[in-house]
Amino acid sequence: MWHDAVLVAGKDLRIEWRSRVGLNQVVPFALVVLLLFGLALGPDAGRLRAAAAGLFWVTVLLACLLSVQRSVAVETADAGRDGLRLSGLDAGGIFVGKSAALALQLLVLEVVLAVVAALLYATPLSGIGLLAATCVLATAGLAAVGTFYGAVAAGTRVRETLLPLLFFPVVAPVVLAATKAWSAALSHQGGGGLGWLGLLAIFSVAYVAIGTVAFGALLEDG
Amino acid sequence: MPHAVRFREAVALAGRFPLLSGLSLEVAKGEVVHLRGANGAGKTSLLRTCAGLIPIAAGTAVVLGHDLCLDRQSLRREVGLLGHAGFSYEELSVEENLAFALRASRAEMGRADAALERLGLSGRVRKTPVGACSAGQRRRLALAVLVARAPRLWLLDEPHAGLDLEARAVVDEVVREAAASGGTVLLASHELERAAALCDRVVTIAGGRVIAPEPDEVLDPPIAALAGGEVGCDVA
Amino acid sequence: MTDYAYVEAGYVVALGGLALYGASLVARERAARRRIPAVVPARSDERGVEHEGGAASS
Amino acid sequence: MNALVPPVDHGLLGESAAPHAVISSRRHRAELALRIVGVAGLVGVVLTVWLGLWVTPPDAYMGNLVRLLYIHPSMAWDAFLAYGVSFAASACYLWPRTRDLRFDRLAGASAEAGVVFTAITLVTGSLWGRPTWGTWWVWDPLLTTTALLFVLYLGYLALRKVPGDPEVRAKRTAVGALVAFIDVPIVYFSVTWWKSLHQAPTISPGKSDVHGLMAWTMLLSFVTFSLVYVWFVAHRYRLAGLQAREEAEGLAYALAERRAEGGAKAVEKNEVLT
Repeated sequence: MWHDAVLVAGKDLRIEWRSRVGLNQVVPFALVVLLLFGLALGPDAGRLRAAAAGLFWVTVLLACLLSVQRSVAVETADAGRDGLRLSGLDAGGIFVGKSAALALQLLVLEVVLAVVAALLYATPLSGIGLLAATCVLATAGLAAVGTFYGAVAAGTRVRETLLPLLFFPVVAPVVLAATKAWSAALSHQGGGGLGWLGLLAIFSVAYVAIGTVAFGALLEDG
Repeated sequence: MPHAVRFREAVALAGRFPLLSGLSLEVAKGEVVHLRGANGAGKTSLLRTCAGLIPIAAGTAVVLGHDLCLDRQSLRREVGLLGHAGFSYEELSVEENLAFALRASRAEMGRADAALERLGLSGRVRKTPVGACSAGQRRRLALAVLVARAPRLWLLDEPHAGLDLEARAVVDEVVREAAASGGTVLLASHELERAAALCDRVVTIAGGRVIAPEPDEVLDPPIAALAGGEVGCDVA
Repeated sequence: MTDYAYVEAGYVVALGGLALYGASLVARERAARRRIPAVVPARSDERGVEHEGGAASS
Repeated sequence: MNALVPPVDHGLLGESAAPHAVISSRRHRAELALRIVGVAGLVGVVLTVWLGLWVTPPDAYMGNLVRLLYIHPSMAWDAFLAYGVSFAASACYLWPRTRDLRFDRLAGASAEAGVVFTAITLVTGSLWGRPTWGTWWVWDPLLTTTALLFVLYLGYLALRKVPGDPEVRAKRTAVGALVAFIDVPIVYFSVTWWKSLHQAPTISPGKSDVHGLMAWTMLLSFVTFSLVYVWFVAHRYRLAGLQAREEAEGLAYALAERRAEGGAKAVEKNEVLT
């Protein structure tokens, strides 16, 4: 399984490196969203600062949806998912590999967004350790659920519309917990964020485990 | 003699449409079988079912000892399907695609260079992203993957389509070699003369079933007559 | 008295919602039964089921 | 053309192949039981409304608003019951030994009823909240969880409507149900915790001491609406069975037609290769 996971992750990352869809499309999209939130909430610096953590994570969530769709599109471009299914790759390995590649791309995106959000919303990034840990755990969960539902929706003809409907409600706790942890870190109350990190860890572990086990059923017949 | 493929009244569905409508077929190990039939007869569906891509809704189907109703996963590394699509990633180069396919199916990397060489993909093309390759080159790549993997069961869906004369000759050569080394080949083709020269037996499919499985049909006069006028049928 | 309006609204929504869903089920079931004989000739047990399907709208 | 159509086995898609007489008598008994459930549910609803709106006294603290106690909690209970049943049925479908499309239909039927009950729970809860808390909505853990549950299962129902091979669809939706259900405790836990950091928990209705008749009415409402739930699920399940049969019958004919297509062409061999 690990052999296959590394293989698939390497393949996805290489494709991203060549095509730069994430860099040229997803990142700019996320920046636009950050700007729009600023416009929607007005020029009041205090209000923006108070909402910064939440706005950041909602932006990440939206960008994550695009990345998931791209990750699905890579596999469905030529021949549906027949290529993956024919490849003889272990389903759990495919799941772990694609999730890992997606998570890595999201992490890069989050670093860029965090810097821009800090500037736009006048929120100095304090408690870097907690911020980073939150990003890692939350992203693992987002990537796992995203890859999973990406595969659920991929077999259907309505995947663009179905995916967000399935994906967003499930990751609601991630947005909640990550926002709380970030708020705690940004307001110099790092201790309050540790519990939320635990919740994120539970979520991520649960969904990575389910995905690894159940992905075969989706790939086989989805 | 053990069978490489044994279908009994197999039904396969695409939604509500029956792709296979009770197909029975036995192919011995080492046999080279020519599948023929009109467009939409079920040739491609049969090949895809053998590759474990389409589930069996009724009847039985056993391929290389794997019951398709129970387990299609472990079959995948033993069969090779050359389909209409190439199963390749546009952003990756020809050799990267080949390497990925070989690693995925746990095949040896040793034969990769020889396979590329053989299919005329060894020069500049080797480093070209598949997105920039012509349809014929993609087809060659797909065949190169199969050659390098050397599966036990070859499922070739119109292997000559879209290829130039030189590559067609390579296809023929590959089929003969596969048979010589004990492989089983199912070859769906509209090029009757070419296929007749390669295959031991003809199986005719229509309406999702085998309608003429008898070996003596091979040189049935009307079909032999038709074969002469069939050259332009290729979807080049 | 205004409290009572909320209570009444609650009862109307709850019972109305259930009634609507129940009615839709019965209607959908009848439509499905009408379609099936068109696909295939009625079977021996078809009559009995049809009769109950209509009565079950309690 | 029809002369060429061979008889096709109707058991193709897992429809029971038992003799007609057995099916008939079993079906009749089930039918009778279902009708009893329906009638009992209807009587129960009438009784609950009568007791709830006219007979029971107003509460000392909540006044007449307490009458919502006889519908709102039982709706919420039914919603959770429905999702639980849906989850159990999905798990049964995924478990290879109990794999049966009937479990898939049950999962779908129960989830649909669950969504109906959840919607009613949300609206009645909101109607209760307005006079009690002065607002239509509070970010109360239970309310928030219920709302998320509602959208979660709307997604599940949307997934069920995606066309496809019945087995493929069943497996896909069963896995989806599993993933959605695991989310429920995580959502509840996170939302509870989130609220506890913000403000004191909201007043929970029903804290006041409950009159004997009120307790009995509430109990009645739970039984009644559970019966209604059973009636819904049974009918929805039967409808799903009918739809599956319709699909299977259509399939039998498609199969016959497909075969005939081969048969007809085999006669005129010259056409085979064109």
